[in-house]
Amino acid sequence: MSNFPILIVALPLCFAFFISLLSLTKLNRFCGHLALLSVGVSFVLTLCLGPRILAGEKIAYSLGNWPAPLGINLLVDGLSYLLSLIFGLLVLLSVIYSLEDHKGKYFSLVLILYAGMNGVVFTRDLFNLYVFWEILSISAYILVVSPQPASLRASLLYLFLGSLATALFLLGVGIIYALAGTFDMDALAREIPVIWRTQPLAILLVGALFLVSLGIKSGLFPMYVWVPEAHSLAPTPISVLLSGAVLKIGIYIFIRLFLTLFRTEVSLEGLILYWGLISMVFGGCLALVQEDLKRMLAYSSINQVGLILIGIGLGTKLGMEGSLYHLFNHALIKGSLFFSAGMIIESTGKRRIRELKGNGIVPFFPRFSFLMGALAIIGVPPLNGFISKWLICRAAVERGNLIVAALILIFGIVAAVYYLKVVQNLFSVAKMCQTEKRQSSSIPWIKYTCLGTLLGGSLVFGLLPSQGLYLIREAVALIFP
Amino acid sequence: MRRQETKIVRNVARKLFPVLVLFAFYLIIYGHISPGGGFQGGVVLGSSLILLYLSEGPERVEKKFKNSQLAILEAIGVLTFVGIGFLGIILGKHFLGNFLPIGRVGMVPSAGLVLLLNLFIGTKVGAGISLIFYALMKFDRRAQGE
Amino acid sequence: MSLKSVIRYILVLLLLVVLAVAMFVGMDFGKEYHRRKVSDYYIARGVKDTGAINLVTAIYLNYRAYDTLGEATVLFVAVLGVMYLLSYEKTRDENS
Amino acid sequence: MSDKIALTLFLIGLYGLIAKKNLIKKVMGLNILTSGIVLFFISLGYEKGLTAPIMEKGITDVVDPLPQALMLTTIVIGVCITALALSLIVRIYRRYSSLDVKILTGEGDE
Repeated sequence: MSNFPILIVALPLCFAFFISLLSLTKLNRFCGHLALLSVGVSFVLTLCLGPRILAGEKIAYSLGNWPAPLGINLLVDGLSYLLSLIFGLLVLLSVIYSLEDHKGKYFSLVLILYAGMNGVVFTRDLFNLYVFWEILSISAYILVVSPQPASLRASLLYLFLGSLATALFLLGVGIIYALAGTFDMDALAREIPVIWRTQPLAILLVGALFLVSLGIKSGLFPMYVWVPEAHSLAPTPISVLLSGAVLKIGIYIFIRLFLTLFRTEVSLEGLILYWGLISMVFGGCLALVQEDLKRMLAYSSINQVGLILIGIGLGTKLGMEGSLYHLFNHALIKGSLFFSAGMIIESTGKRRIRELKGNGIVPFFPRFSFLMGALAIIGVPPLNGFISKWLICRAAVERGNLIVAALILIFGIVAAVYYLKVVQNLFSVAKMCQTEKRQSSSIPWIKYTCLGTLLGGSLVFGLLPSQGLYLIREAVALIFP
Repeated sequence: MRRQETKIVRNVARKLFPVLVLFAFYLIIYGHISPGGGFQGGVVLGSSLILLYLSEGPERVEKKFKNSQLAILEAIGVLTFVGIGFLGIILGKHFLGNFLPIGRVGMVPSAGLVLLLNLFIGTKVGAGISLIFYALMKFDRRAQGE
Repeated sequence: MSLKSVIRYILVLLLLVVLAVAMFVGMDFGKEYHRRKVSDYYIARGVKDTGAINLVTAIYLNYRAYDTLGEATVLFVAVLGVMYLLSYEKTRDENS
Repeated sequence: MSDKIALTLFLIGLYGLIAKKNLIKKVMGLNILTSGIVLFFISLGYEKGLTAPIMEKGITDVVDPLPQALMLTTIVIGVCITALALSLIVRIYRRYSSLDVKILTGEGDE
């Protein structure tokens, strides 16, 4: 049990190396199943940690038996557990979805992506966080490349912006080391208030560097350029991972660094609130004018990430609960939306929203799940998106920030406009096309299970919101003890 | 594109190759008691392969050092690294904990895991860097229409 | 040069000047602020702890070997990625 | 002093990455930026009169070994990113026959 944190990170790595060996031999076609096995084992290990985390325990692990400031330490607490759970679920479903379409090296990369995500959320060492963030980003840059030639330029754009972001982050880490002489987060949490008194400018500079780098990585307003490109041109399972998990890494690091490390310093709440607001407004408005289905979903991601930041920026316990819950819900909903969009594109061969009109050849289930996902993300009551939006709205009203609450509601309606446009096109009656009758469904059933799981999840967490809040209770307790 | 360099270059490179490999292994094995280490030695190892590739042309080098073999070497290097980490857990330490005796400080067989890990990192980095170079180079040649 | 590119250059230069000022002011903390807390321990006890005289190697492969595992993984990913991107089958369609 | 030089290098790299229109030059900018960071870290540990951190007999005053060890990792990451960027650029050049930055924003796609 005490070894679980490192096993969750190292097992997928180990399997990834093994799969790359296997892909050179004749057993190439078993790579996917092996990857599924290892992600499954890792996910089950994560689930096994659940009871202890939910009981309020924190599981620490020191690598190589070196105590805290000397070596690298891992720590699983409520926040990292929540994130790890999301990642495990999404990676598992993505691997299942891509079992039929992809071969050896792809799975190896997905496993390394998974290990990188877990490494980032578990570590307690700033430099180690940088290293694993870089692992995660590099494998994401490669995975964005799909058979479409345009995905190459999307990947390159992502690479330039992403490595600029990590470079800025590393510079910030260097300044912190110069000031404090250590990388350990627990030691830094004690050190930084002391340093703040003598060197406020340096700390401010570090904060600014971190904010810019996290802004790029989580696709906030001025630096969102890579988000629509990479999300729309990547293969479907990778779009799911990018939107559901990789964007969330930026938010996680933000919460971890600014709300548990730098928390005695200048209050960032106003900045975060308005940044989130601008991001939400721009994401929503740009999503309205998109013609490409997946590109619209990507802009909607920017919109939702802005919403999550608003919840954080409100600075109350309720707002934090709402935004962490929305983070979880958004992963589920965007997962199902991207999966169904992928299926729709796969079965019709059309990406433009207008061209989807009256296409009788889209199988029913993807259409239905797209509708459900759209309703959930708009915030229609029995589904989970409603609960988290409601929490954030209530937090805004409690803070007396009525304009923010109103804007959230307005952009709920804007989301309704751009999602229902797609839904309307999808469900419009097929008026012609009886002549070119194609086979209705060539999508294997295994892909439907992914969609079903995510839809079931969003229904369950919508009907039983207390269960979801139970999950994030420990995470919120870290920030507002 | 010319496949091979002139005879002088080829001869010098061929004579230089074993010296470079020797130097690389010196750097790797003495990494814990003198300047050097697995990564530095690995880079020298990789550059020796790159030198050979540049002077001899791809076909002749491919016969000796197949790309797939280098890929296997690389994967095995990093797999062993993780394996040693897991061995630490099995032997009652934590992941990547040192389970070997430290020995007499200053001798070559000392410092527990450091020497072992240096060896694997060295082979891994050497194979990896030469593989990256090979792949780019081969793509370039193909692009120029073979 | 069009107006657009002039504006672009001015913006870039402005950004760089702001960054330069911020960095040179923000990082003017001098040497006395560099407290080598962890490193002092490494220098004092590193040889005894790990048996490696070369402290860089001692840190690289013993105290922080997990970072090195990460680094090895990054190199592995890069090799995998370069082969994934430049493999023959994928690029053949672009020739035609 | 050396950290000021490192920062200048960092800014030059940033300029290259942001303002240059040629993709290869952008990669060069990225490399210079990484070197600036590496130099910055190394300069943190350096003081005049200290020797390399090889603890042979009689040596006590050594420079800070921790940034040096970390920079090995950063150098490898820099190499990997360069390799990936170059291989992407090679394929982009084959596809679009151009290295102009306009490719990145999608001009010239069919």
